[in-house]
Amino acid sequence: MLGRFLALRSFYALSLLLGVTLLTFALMVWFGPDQTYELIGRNSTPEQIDELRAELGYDQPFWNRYGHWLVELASGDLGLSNRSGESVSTLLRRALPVTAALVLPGFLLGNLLGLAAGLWAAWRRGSLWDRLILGASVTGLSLSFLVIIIALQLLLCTPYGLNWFPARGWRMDSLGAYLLHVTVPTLALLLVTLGYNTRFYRAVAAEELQRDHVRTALAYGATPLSLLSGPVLRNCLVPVITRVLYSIPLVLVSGSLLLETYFGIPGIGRVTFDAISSGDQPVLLAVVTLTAALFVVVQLLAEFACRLADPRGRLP
Amino acid sequence: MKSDSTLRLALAVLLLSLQTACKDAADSAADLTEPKRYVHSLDGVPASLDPAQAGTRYAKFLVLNLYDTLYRYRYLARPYELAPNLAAAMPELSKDGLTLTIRLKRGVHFIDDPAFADGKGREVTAQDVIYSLQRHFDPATRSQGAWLWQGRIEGLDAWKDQGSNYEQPVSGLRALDRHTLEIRLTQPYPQFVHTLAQGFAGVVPREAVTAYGLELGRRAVGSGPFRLQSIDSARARLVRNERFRQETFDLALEGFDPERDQGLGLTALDGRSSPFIDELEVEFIPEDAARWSSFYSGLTQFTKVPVAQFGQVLESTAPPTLKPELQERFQLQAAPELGFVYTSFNMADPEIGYSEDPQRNARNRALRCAIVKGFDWTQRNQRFFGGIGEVFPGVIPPRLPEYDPEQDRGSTEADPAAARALLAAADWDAGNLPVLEYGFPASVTERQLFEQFRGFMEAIGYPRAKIQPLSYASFGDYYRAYSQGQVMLITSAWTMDYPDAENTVQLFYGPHRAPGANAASFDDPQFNTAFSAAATLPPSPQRTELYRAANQRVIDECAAITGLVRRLVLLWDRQVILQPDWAFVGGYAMRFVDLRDPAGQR
Amino acid sequence: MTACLQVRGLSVDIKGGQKHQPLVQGLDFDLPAGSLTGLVGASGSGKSLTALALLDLLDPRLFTYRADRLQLGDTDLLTLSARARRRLRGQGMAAIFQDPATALDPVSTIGRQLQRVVSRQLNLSTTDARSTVLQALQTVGFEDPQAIARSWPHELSGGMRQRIMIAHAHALRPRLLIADEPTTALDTGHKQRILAHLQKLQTEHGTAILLITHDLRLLPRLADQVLVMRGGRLVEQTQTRALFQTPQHEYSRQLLADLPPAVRKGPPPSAVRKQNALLTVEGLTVTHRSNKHRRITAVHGVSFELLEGEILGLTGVSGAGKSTLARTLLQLHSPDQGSIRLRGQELIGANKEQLQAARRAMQIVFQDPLTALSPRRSIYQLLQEPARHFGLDASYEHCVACLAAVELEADVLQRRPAAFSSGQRQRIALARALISDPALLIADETLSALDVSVQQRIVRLLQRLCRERHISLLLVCHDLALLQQLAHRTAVMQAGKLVELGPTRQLMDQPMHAHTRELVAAQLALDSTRPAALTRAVEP
Amino acid sequence: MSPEWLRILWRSPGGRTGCLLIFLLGLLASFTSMGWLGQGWSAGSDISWGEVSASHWFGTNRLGQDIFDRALVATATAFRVGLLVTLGAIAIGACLGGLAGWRHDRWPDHCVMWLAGVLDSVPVFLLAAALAFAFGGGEAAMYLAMILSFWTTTARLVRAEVMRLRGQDFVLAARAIGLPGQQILRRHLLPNTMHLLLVQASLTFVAAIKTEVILSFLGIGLDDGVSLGLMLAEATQDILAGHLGNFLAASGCLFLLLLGLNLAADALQDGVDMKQAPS
Repeated sequence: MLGRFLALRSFYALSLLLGVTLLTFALMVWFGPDQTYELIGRNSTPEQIDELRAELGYDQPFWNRYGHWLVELASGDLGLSNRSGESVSTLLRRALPVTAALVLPGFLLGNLLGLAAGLWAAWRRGSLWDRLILGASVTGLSLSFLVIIIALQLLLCTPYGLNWFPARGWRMDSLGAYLLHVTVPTLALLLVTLGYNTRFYRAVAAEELQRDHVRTALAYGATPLSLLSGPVLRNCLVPVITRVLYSIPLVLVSGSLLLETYFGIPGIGRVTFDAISSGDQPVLLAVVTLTAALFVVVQLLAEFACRLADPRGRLP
Repeated sequence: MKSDSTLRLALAVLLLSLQTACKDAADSAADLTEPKRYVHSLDGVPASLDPAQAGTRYAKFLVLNLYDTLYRYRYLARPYELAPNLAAAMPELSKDGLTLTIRLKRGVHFIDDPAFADGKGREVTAQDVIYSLQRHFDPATRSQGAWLWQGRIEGLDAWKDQGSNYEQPVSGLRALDRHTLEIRLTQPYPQFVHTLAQGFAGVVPREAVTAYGLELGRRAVGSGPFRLQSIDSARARLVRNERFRQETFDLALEGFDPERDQGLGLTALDGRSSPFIDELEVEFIPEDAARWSSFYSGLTQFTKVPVAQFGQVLESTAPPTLKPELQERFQLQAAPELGFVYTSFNMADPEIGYSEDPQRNARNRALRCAIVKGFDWTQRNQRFFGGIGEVFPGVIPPRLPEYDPEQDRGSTEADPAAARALLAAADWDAGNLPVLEYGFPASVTERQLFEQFRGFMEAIGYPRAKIQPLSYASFGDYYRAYSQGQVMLITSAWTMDYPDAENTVQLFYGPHRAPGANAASFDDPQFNTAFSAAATLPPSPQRTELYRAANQRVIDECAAITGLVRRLVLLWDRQVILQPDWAFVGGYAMRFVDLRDPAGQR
Repeated sequence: MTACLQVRGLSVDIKGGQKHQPLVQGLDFDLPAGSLTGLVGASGSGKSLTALALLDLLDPRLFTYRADRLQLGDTDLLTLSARARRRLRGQGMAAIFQDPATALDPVSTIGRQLQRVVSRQLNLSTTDARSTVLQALQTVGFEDPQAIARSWPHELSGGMRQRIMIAHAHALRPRLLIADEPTTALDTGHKQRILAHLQKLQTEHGTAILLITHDLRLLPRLADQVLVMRGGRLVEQTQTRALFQTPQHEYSRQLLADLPPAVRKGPPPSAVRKQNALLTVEGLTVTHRSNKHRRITAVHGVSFELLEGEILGLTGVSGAGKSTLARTLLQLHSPDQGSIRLRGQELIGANKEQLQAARRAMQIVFQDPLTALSPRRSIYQLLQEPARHFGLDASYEHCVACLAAVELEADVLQRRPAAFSSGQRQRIALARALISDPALLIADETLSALDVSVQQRIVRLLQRLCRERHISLLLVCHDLALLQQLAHRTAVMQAGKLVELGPTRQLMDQPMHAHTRELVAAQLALDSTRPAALTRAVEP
Repeated sequence: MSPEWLRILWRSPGGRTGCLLIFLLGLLASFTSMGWLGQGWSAGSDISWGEVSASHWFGTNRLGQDIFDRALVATATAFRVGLLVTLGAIAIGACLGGLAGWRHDRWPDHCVMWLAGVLDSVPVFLLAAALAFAFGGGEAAMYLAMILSFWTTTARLVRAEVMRLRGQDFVLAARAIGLPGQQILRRHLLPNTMHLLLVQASLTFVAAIKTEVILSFLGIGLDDGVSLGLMLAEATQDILAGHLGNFLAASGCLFLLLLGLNLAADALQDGVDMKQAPS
């Protein structure tokens, strides 16, 4: 039974990976920008252009290129960046920790605070607290990430405002430097995710609080704290885990794009965006495959975690 | 409540750590004394550090500090003067101007790198220079600089056609001995020595290319004044190359001008041996706001001031002077860029360029001239270049000896009435005017430039709907589109590779038509004759005449709306001893940077 | 007897609602210690609101309540803080709710949740709490309490879960237990056990119990006194015996009159004249895919005949395969084996036209009035749909006529299902079934979810329709009393097999199969204490 | 839209505020689209970075264009983007989600869920960027990217809802009379997901506007004209020059619009919850 399940799962994962790579390969490589004109020098002749295109492999038919890339991928070789010549795996190894360190505090805080506020608001549904929390989260939801970033940078990082933090850049050589650089992005991330998280967790908790078993627990004298931290939280775990896990690939790749662009942080989002805009295909394909793989892993993890969290779904 | 206390704890931790962070930052600022570190900022990111790909000024900036070139520009001399760098002296030129003999300095070593057999950097030899030039002609290098030497060096192009086999000698590139190099040209090329001062001409050891291949883009194995410590898309860290040759800095020889360079502290450098700093950190900050605030709060010591900021920084624009409250901390230089911005017409497009039908051809010329007449350079200068740019007619910008101050400036002065009259005379009206497609890479400023242009055209009676934007997602896309002749109005900027008129006039030379640098595909027999005659001549009054004649053809045929030389406002910290230059010595200047007071008070 | 709970002037109202009259209005009653009080009334009469108000568990966003006096023993509940009220819950008063499926925390084991409550309430150490829990589980009849404590709620049946709820009460021994419809969702057999455990609680610990139910049949044997509610008011409050013998209020009399007659006492429904078989089912076997990998045989080799004009009952405990069988007849499930013939026409493997004709002749009415009608469409659209589909008369007049047949007015046509009560919805569903003038009507637990009074009205409607329109009826129903009232013959299913089929009366009198005997016995137990006055003849 | 939804919206103060905000901004936007308002958005004037004045309520930008007019046009653009993307995403999501739910665990379901999985694996910004480059930039690519990214959520929700409804008696009743699947889907199932679709539509609207802002800022959004994202991108320059007019106008409009939509979405969601709560 378990074997069959695993076989099905891995078949699905594989098909998903194939789908994602095919989609992105078609979009970003076949139709995407070609780097010829980024790489070609001044006063180039048509022959030189053809030569460079051949060197970049642009003259090959689609399936050849896709197949070739798949074979390389399968052998674990991500290739070299067309743009800088750096090996893609080195590039990713350098960029991923930066992004992780960049988004982790905001991500954790956003989820924890959101969960706390959401639970509290759901428990006091209809009260002033609830309305305040909801009002704040709707306000947060209505702020564009871009506006938040611009405003925060203006307020905290420039001579026009408090000028407490560096306007850009990234250092992780000491805890102090790290905190100095991560604070404003974290604040921005918090502001933009807290509203969503609070609302989501509140909705989940509110639904849970309406269930009969909560009423039963109350009828046997449960206190709010024991209820919220006990059965309610545990029953909310499935949506919470799912949400947290599923947002990881997005937060890692695209959630950080704007932050990294605006704060000049050499993370994965920036790397990806640069790769897209310059048509640096080896990097692009690696990132997308990585994202897809992350998604597949996350899906599996989410499934297992949910099965653990909820006995009803456990494997037979 | 549980979460409540958690929250409080988290807040406390955060505040506490912030405090330490601020203290740390203060500490690190105080630590600036040793080692001596200078933090530069660039407004773009270099893609690759391989000299063969040093196409952008950002890449060039780093390459010139990491690799040696045979020649360089003197630090302070204006107009620019070439000086020997890796070469021991200026080249010996044969009488026919075709053979150059160059002697290399002895005892110059590459930095230590695992690419070398024993990990020790070996001596730089003439063979290395030959190899470095050859590899531009190897397709595997993906060189962006090959055009500098294309068709110029005897046998080099043939070498490429025969498969770029390094074992096969090139007749025009010979090592006479370990330290002597002979280069034979196919025809006189007066600008040739300039090409050897380019980033492209950085000398690369073959071992490094063999070991790293394309990855050389993220490593640097050179013999320049600095070694690369790390690089990513946000910053590069360079440290002093301890083995860099000891040469005495001669202030007078470098072109010191006591009046101009007064107060920069340059005199303190005289007689010392460069590089003067231990660490060179280069921050890549394309975002204007961030670059400015980083500079203002002291995180970087140099910045190019964004145009939008001019009002906040400059007390007056003619001449540009710094606001008094900034003068204490900063030094200002408002340097004209070598190069210019212009908009050319796609002459290959029968709607606006050359037409088979002579009548239409004439009407198209009138249309182009009307557009040129309608273009308000003054407003463009005011709004987008801070009002300090220099508008000039044609393609020979000021400060080149060939520039003619007496030239008629009519082509740069807006006259909507005259433009309307031109249109009417050529039978153009709102109904039969062609749709203009104006291309630009998507960015706010480019879009605003387009909107301004559309405004100018509306003022001469062009219907708004007939001026269409063609926005491209990236510069590469835009480049491809206009190189393939898909854009009618091509707005671009030309940055000169070397300070010689040949480099700008060639922009309209017929054989250079798209996809070459002549994006307008201007193909005028008179122009072509004049240019090809001038190209092989050394600077002389005769050459000047030819270039001026060619320039006039571009203006007469209204092939382009031109031009404006941007003036960059550069600021640097008063603690830094520096005479910056954006155009050519930008990279070379770093070896002469010093900090004013080694004890350090900041 | 001292009063365990005194209630005076209890009213519940929608928050901020002045327009309507209160949902519960001026309730006065006492619950004597150690007694069991029945609270009856139709759905919507305010029974549950009253219970929640007593527990202080009404949703404060939606409802407010007030009372002149609310006293538990010596404690005046009205003066207590919310926190003190909360502390009182558990040992002071506790509650059991209707749906055992959701009343337990799905992600904790039974042992853990019970232990959590017990250790908190009784301040016991883990080991003590554990033994208390095991003991309580044993008290409610679990033979292996250790195993039960280790199991998860979803692994247990509805009846077991309800017993666990009672185990809570056994462990805490509250002074007052409010049981809100604790048996409604259960089979007849389970009902008995739950009631027995409630009684045990009452006798062993002297707990006062307020048993809320809409089924009067539960009360005679159990309750000491009965409160009858209607429209938020208490219309009668009296000793049980008095209620059943001499109901004072007109509404109480109505409730009593609408009870289905007790088993065995009524004469048999008139036999069908020997007629042709309308529907012949032979060797029908249906398997379900419960999930990707497991198949469950829901119906196993069932054969029977349904005669023209006959009302055939189909009964069994839940999960016996009744509904699957009924749905398979309509080709909603595809059978693995067997044959279904309608008037001699084989349906399995029939072509499209034949199936279409068969579907026209066979119509089904489902159990749940809440989901029986597509909520976004008007009644008119809903009635027209089958008519149009079968190419029949979809005119306004025809729809009105069908509505008239189920005793509804034409003005319902423009409204949507949400505007109607459960009974009305079942009528509309019936009207929709009648529109194609079927020969066979399948009623899949159509009566089960209805209040007694409504139930009786639908029963009479069905009888009339069958008689007047010569419709055969397959009545799926777990309530033997109703079957006895309606069905000519009854079939009993157990675990997918048809174990017995015979004239209803005979089946009740002399059940042949052991399972039938069990079912009849459980029903009898429910009816056994019914006062003689209530046994009346059923008109066929 | 049936008045029932308006009633639900109107019932809560938040919903009312949201409605009013959307209505007002929508009115301004439609007046702008009709050509009655905001016509000075592109005409330059002589005053670069002009101050607030009677003729320029929010001042002018670098080109001397009136910021107030530009904000109006940008708001109209936001509505256009929001509407187009919402319609597309919701329609596709409803159809495919309905199909997948109805044919649950059969191949249409597998196909749809696979497609959704694939599209979800590519973050919207990257997809938009990729499409923008593939199509040579422009608005169509932006719409397509957003629709491709946003339909999946709706589809998953509709699928779950259809699966839930599929087991309900009224669907069985429809099947019992032999109604073909697509008719059941169209007449009985999809109409019952309307509440979901409506809430989802308002959320998609919000997401579309927010995404447009970021895409336009990154330079892979709008072709011609003006949008809130473009204004914000201009604003980063303006702020340097010490002019906040563009930033305040654009972020203000954006905030009000998003606030209105979010409030409406909230009110709708609450209304739906109330309706679904057991009576």
